[in-house]
Amino acid sequence: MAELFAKLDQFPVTLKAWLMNLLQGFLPEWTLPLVSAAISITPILAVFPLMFALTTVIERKGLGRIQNRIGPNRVGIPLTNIRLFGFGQFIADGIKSLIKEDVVPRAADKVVHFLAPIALLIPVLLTYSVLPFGKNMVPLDLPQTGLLFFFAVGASTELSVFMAGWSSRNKYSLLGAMRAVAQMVSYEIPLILSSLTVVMITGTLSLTAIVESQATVHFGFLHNWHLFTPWGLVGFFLFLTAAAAEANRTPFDLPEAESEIIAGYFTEYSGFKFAIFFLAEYLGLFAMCGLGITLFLGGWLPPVNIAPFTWIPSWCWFLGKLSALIVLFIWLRGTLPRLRTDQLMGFAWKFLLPMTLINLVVAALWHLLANNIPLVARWPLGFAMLAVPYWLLGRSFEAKFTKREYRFAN
Amino acid sequence: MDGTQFMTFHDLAYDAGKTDFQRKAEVIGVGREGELLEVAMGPQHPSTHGVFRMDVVLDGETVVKLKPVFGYLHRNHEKIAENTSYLGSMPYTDRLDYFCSLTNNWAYALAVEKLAGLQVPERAEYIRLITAELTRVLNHTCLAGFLLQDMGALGTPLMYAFREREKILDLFESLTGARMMCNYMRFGGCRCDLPAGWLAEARKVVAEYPKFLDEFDALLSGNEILMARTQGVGKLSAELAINAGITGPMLRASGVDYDLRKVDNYGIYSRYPFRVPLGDHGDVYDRYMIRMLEMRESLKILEPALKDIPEGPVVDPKAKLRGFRPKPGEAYGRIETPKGELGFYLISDGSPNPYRYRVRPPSLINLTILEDMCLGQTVADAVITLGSVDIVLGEVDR
Amino acid sequence: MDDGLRNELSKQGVVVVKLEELYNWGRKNSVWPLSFGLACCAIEMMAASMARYDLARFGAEVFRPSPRQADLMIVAGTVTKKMAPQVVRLYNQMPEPKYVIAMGACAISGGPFKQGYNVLKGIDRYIPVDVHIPGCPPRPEALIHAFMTLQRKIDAQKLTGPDRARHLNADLPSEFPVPLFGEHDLVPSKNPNVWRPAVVVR
Amino acid sequence: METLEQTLARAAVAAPGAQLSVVKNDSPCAQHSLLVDVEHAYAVAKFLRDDPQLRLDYCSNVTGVDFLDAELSEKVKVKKVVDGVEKEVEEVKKTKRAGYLEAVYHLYSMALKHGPVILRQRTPGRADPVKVTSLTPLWRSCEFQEREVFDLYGVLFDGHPDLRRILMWDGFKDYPMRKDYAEPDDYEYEPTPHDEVLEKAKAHLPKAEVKA
Amino acid sequence: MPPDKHPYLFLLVFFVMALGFAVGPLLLAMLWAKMFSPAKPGEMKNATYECGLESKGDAWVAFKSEYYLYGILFLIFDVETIFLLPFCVAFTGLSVGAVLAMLVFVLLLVEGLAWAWVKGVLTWK
Amino acid sequence: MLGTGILKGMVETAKNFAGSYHDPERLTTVEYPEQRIASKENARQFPFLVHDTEDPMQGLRCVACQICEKECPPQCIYIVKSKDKRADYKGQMQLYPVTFDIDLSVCMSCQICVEVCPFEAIKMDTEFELSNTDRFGGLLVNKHQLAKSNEHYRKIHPTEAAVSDDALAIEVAKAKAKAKADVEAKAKAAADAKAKAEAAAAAAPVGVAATAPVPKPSAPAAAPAAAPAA
Repeated sequence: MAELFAKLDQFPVTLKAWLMNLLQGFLPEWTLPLVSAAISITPILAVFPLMFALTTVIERKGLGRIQNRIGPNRVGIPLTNIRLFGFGQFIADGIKSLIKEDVVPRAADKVVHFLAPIALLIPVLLTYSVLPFGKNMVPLDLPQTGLLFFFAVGASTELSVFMAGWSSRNKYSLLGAMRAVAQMVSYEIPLILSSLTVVMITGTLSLTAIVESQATVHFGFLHNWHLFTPWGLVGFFLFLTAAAAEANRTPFDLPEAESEIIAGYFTEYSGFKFAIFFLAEYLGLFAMCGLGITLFLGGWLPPVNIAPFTWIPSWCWFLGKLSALIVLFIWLRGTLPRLRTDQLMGFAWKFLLPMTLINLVVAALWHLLANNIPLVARWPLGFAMLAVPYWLLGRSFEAKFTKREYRFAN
Repeated sequence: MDGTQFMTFHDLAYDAGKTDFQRKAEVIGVGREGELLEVAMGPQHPSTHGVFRMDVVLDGETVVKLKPVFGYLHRNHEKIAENTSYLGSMPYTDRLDYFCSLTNNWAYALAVEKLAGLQVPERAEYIRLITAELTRVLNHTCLAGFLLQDMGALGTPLMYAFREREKILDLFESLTGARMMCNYMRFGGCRCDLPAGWLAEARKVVAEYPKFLDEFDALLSGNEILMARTQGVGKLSAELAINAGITGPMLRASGVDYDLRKVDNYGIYSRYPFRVPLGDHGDVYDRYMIRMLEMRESLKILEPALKDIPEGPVVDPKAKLRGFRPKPGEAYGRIETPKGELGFYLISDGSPNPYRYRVRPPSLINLTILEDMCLGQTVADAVITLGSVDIVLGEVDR
Repeated sequence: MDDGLRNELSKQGVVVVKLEELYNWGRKNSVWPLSFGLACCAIEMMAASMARYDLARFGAEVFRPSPRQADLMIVAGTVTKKMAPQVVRLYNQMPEPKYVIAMGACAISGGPFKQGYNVLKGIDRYIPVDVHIPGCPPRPEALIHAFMTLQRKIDAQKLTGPDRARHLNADLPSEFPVPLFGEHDLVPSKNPNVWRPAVVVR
Repeated sequence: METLEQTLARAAVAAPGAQLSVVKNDSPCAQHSLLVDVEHAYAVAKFLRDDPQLRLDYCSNVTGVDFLDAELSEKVKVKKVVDGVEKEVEEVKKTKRAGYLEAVYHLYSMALKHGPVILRQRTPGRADPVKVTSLTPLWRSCEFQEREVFDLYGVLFDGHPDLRRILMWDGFKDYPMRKDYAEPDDYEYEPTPHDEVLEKAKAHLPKAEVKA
Repeated sequence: MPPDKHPYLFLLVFFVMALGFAVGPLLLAMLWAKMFSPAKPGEMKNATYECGLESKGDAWVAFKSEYYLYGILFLIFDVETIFLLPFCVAFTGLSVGAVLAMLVFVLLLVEGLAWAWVKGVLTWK
Repeated sequence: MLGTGILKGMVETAKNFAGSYHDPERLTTVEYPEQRIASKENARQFPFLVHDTEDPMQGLRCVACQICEKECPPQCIYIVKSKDKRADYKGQMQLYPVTFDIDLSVCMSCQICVEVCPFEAIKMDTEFELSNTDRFGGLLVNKHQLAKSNEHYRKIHPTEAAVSDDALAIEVAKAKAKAKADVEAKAKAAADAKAKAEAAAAAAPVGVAATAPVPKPSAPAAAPAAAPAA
């Protein structure tokens, strides 16, 4: 039984090996690495854009449910009356974007305007190359630089966003670009610092190794996810916050703040270029979530080392956790208003950054005191060390606003 | 209150030929022309609440100059009213502030009743009070939704607000026949009596409304982002508010106790004890909270009023529907609509059409100090400050 | 013409028809309106996208604030003369294919306010309108009904041939002149190439 | 609150030289108003605002009114010697009244919660220059409303900080709320023409097809 | 899936495929436009969008100095995080002394932050 | 503590999300083309003309008095009076509209035409699915399109229709009573005349039967058939 599940788990790997064996016969030697790479990449290019497509529908439906309505439910399989609960919506949207006229403003810098969406999508896709989607399933394992590669490539999206905003030569686009750059630059640091805690504990930048380091088992059943430590728990939420800001998600969606600056940096984009922005934004979010899962949520590991959980294929665990995080972001989007620029920056520099630094210290202590203090004591201690600064920093924010009492005239 | 504040304004206006906000703008923007961004926000903008335009000059994100531009919805209401009968203008008043057609109706009916000396039967007074308070609740609910929408909450508060709005609109529709453009009040009463079962339905809606308010409070009133976004933003001092003729919740958020329901005692408001919430800071948060509190007070009026309503005729039998010609003279009638003081100034020359028909629009006048409130703040603040003023363009431009 | 060619053509014909159907299906099921409200009708337009009526069921709740990403312009409310140039410009800035719904009496004809000096007597004086909804304001259901009327209209459009849809014909304009502010009225007060009113005989 | 006559008397003291009169209002609500000449309007208004008994700190409403040239007919009782006997005879006395534009201010007090005191300014005629004094420096609330009166009636407000068109576009030449305004004729398609305005539409009907 | 022997080759292949993935639909859209739906550029359609008005003034203005300040701050912190990276990787094997040395470094970082905070640089104007 | 307000809000949205699956209060959508919200009894959209007979044009209550045309604030009604007259529901000879057009593209649904109509002839319909791709052809409706039966009126506005029917019934009853009174008066007059004649005849016994012709009451039109007995 367990073997069957293990086979199911490793199905993609065996499939690839089988394909490679098949092709080895009649392909020249030098093409084999290329083919191997292509075979690894194709699933990424198939699964995640499809996931994006489904997410747009799920998001719209989910927001609908949050808002007491049904959401898209009439558009199903093309040219039929099969409604499929509205899950064909993205096909219609895709066709529509493809056939839409492409308008480039006369005043725009046409080359940059054209390049921006492409330059945004490529690095976002490249970040997927280091994410371990399952056991033995990492397209490109960079043992020395995995995490660094992710951040290095991921950071270039800022440039693309700026390219889009600047090249449009539209005032709203420019405002959006300014906001995007300031925001993404500010949240880059908490993002990196919060993930550094994990690096510190595991001592590696390889994402595969990080996942594997969480495979050790506590109490005989509980996997040693980093989430289950105080620094991991706090680090995860710090990471998520910064990731939301990096991916321009509510409440940090200032660069495209509809109610203020129309559509922000992609105001002047139409047709499929606009769709690419959407795609890249969501793929960026998925990649961020994927990284968060890898770092804190045990990657493709099940939470507990008990039979029915371990039977589920590893990549399902990964995709499942990813979906859960996406749902969280949709939920947030349905609830929260947006921050203001100065508050956003203040939050990054005055709250997230100190917290990540403290978290780093706590993680260091956690490791250094591992042999001296038992887990039962280390946990509350670590947690207290984080809760107190959280409370203090939070209070400095809350000092600016209070719930008010109102007087009444009769 | 002394006049010093206004003298400075006066001095600036006369002596330097500049208003103080112009001067302030110049101080901020001096010598930085290359960095300033002139943006037209509107007429098509998601959060100008219609076809309103703000010509903004930005230094980075900071507003250094803001000029409101009106007239994109100037529908010549006053001119049309001067060419039509007194009754014919009634449906047009619906379209002034299209959220609050019933209070508009009331204000107009009140002005005409003053002009012609008509009496309103008891039952009609009750119906007017009930519909007006329902309108107030409706308007404030929607405003809160829109304000949050401006703040970037993706539709959810607005959807909840509109969910409740539909309940009240159902009441309006079963009473008046239309969802928005009720055209219900008549000179000397109301057009028709309450349909069977209406009161029970209304009581149900009123009884369930606090549940929604609690939900809304839980969803947002204590939300840190909301508080951070709104507190200290778009501040308005009481002195300036009075001098600029600000009325309604916006004035009370600045701490001035002036509610026409108490001051003028029109209708039968004096029979119901309700409180007027007052703010101390005059910022966006106060304006939002004052409206939330006013809704609860309105419910306190509605509950007993729906019980007390007497039987009787709903319209003064002497009132004429057609061929209504008031004696020459003039009258100014005003009521407290959800947005502030809505007044109608009518001059009659004895003909079937009013000689002069003037609407005193609260929204327009509440916009007078928009620039003062927005200067030095960010675009995002300007947007929510505008949102907190609660304008409806149909009334601003008429 | 031999049979093989005919077969070939009919095959291609089949392909073209299928493509057309798919094209129309995609367009009609992903109509994103421009978030653009003028007056009272805009509130009912919003209400149509809110919980009770939920335009989202048709995939049309994505109100885009930028005309570049919008397919449908719902002219919801009174178009004043001061606003008309802006409306036309917004329409011009939308990429093809684009549709216009004139919602409510004012947008169709000036409605109750048509006797006003500043009110345009119908937006169809300057831009072509696909669907008209009477009412003041129309109920949200009426807007949904109009939306379905528009979908039917899209479905019937041809991809090729002389009677193909306006936006597919290179000879037909995609933007229309914006009227100028004159001393007494808009100049010109109508676009005779767009607006051909029916002959009224009284 | 004191009567309008008392207010007038005190205002006349506070603003020496001001020509003040009370305009009666015959409607049942009896809101009489205070007519002030243009030169002294500012001083009188300032008195009304700052006077501790009045404290009209809130200017609610500013209205422009247009009165065309008119022939007023008034029934006057005249003593006449008819057939050698002195009798009171009713005569219709006709007077020509030159048209004028009016700015009406409705003043209230938020501090003392009373009002309204209605203040009127009249221009001498309807032709240029139609100037009155702006009260915006006293009450900010007049700012947009006076602009509106300027826009729609063409009344110039002396001392207004920013007198531009507000509702109509800048190049617009007419004053549409004036009673003699002729609106642009764009009634090409009117399927339901019947009143005098819409009769214009008939001018656009195809000539040959107009049936008698 | 064993790690590829040629990481950069892999990235190159990925880059090319990603490029194809991004450009492919754009080309398809262009092809469609060419075959059926002619592009109709126009004076107004290709004008800059500004809420339905004609755009006045240039959108390319100089950025506010605050943006550069944040840029500089970011640079400093980013460089310092780069320094932190090798430390973190090696952390588990480091002696207490090395950790303390690094702590000093982090403290310097914190001091920089505190200085910027006190100076009010972090308050966005 | 920072974040509690946000958490509260998220609980609230989660409640609504979960509620949308079981609580009708939290899923208020009415899927329009398939489901419909029940029309309110007072609801109004556009006017229609009431007719009472099988043939809509014959039974129109409208007598072309043009009051609605005059009072209509946006002036969207256009009426041309007939040259001849025909009997209305009370049996009085009345004009009728040769043309009765309403421009739906102008109508503001204000109901003033209904209020001012002294003949219960124009009422508000509840039909709203009128969106049309053809402005000029589709939205100008003539009397043939406007005419709807009284049954339709009773169906959409039962209470109002009952009041209206009562009013009409009273009118008709009055008319009948008047007609009857007329007939009786005439009959009485005739009887008187007869009596006189008889007296005269008795006085002068000439065998002349002075038969005064009894006038037949003009039969009320078919309209009252629609009016229920009050």
